[in-house]
Amino acid sequence: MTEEIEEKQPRNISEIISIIEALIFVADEPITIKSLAEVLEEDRETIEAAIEELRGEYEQRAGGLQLREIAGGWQLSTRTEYHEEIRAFLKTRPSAKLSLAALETLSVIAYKQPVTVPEILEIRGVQSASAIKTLLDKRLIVARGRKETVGRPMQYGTSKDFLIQFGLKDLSELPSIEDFEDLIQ
Amino acid sequence: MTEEIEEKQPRNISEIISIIEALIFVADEPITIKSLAEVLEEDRETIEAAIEELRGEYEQRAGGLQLREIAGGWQLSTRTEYHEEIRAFLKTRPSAKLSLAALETLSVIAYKQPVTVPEILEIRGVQSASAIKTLLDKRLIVARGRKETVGRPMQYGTSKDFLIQFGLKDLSELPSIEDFEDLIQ
Amino acid sequence: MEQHQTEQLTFDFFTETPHITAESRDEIKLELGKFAGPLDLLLYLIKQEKANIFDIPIAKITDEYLKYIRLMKKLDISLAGDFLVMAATLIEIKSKMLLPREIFEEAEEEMEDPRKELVDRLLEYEKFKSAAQMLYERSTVEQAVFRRGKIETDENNTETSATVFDLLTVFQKILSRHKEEIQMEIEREEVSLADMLKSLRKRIYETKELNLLAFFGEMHTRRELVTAFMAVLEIVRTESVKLLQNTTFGEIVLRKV
Repeated sequence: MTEEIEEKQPRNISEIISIIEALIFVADEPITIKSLAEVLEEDRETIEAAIEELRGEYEQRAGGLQLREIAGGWQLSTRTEYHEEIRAFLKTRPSAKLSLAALETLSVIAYKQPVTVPEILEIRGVQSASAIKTLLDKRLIVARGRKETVGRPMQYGTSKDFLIQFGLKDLSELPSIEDFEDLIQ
Repeated sequence: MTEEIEEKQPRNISEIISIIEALIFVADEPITIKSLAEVLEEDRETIEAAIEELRGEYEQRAGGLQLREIAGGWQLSTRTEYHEEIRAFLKTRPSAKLSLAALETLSVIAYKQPVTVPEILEIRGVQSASAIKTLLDKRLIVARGRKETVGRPMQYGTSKDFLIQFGLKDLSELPSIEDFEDLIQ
Repeated sequence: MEQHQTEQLTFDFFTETPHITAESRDEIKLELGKFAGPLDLLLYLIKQEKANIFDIPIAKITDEYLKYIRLMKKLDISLAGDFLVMAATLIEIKSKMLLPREIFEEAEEEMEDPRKELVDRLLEYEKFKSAAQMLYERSTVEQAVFRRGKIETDENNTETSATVFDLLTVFQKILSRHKEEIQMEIEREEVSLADMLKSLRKRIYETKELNLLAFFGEMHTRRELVTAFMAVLEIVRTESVKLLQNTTFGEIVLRKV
């Protein structure tokens, strides 16, 4: 009812850190520097410095949680060390692994995106339709428009869920495909 | 294959605290001393002492989160001081989320546009009025004039926002039945 | 082929990676897993032979490859057509390698090694296979990391965020729901082969060319599809209509000649 125009006290850095921690906790997806900066009405640099400090804190405490950069944002998660106890408590099993065919198809899509079904066939030497269907169902890949060529085939690329499920900050974190060449011989 | 009966190292207190923190973090509801004791296979006293220590840590840090006893269990939550910022953030969250009814209605409109309410009813077999309202509110569909037939019902089609939200350049990029058939053989 | 007698073959199709274990000197146990494709099988055979990928003993590898295919067939395991395509490729390369050298020498330019294209494909494929391994390891590590449980502000939503493929899947489901209802009401009249042939002929003579997949897609029931298929075989056999495929994996069209 009363729209007060409050003179905001400038926040100190430890307050900013606390708010960031609360927001990262509340967000159900990795939260970006950009949206933190918008909500807090602070500049990127301040946010980045605050996050760096917070990340250091978590690292030093070495408690049950960690602060990680993932899929272009920041997220709190448990440390890998305690997965057995957590699984026992949640009564879950590790989720079904992808088949060899699906993993291969995913690696082609990850490195060649945007890529069409015939292009995937070319590299893998085998039809990949059911693997693509699985990857779409698991939301690891998404349609990325059509290729302007004969038949206008659908193109595919990896999704944000792909980054999250594979623990990647962004696609550039993937080792370059040429690096694998050295491993082969 | 080899079921190893491992002699478990007794955990030290800081390890127990870390595991408790991780478990409280992943739990959907406040977690009781009893269930913590069960998962960790430790006695109540140890768990209680560990929680007390953890609670003290959170209090001393005075960060964005707090550890609270609530409804007979323990839970992590944000500190009340930051509720304004949290509310501001929650409001900015994009909601591309749709109920199944809305999604079904949207799919009919996307593939059959321009299409009237009676036609949607015919295809879906259920009334879609509230779903259509939701879609209009979310600006995913727009009215496209009246159909020159009995009762001159309003026709609907997808909007520009629809294209943006689903990452399409234009409607020709919608996957077709043929694209899909390639995948489900 | 005396190794035929000493080979004891056991199959375990649930193991992801195939391997051979030599249990004793004259007993080789071959465990064939699910190969991800013909290139995968080929790489495996090359490694098995400890062969140099740049100098593949093509005759030997081809024999091994065909042996595997035959075994699969004997065990009644459905083989993807791609495995057969590769078999044909190998046989082709093998026969080129057998050509007398003089033919090459006569040619002005030096003949390219018939294996080159295959080697290039294998090398390219192997990179992605290694990348897949890396992804596998990453996801395993990531499965040990957990995100927070539900909190109040998550609002108990049963909603999901949708992609374009969700739109299509949902639409398909609605249509099939619809189709079932209709089919319960009306008994569809079956189309005879003669009728099918007549309409197919008309279509081809009108348009000169007909996409086979699209034509089959118009069929409503399995029976109609079978009839359509028979009509295509019949028209190709009896009339001046050809089945054409422009690229190796391209679409197949019927064309009047």
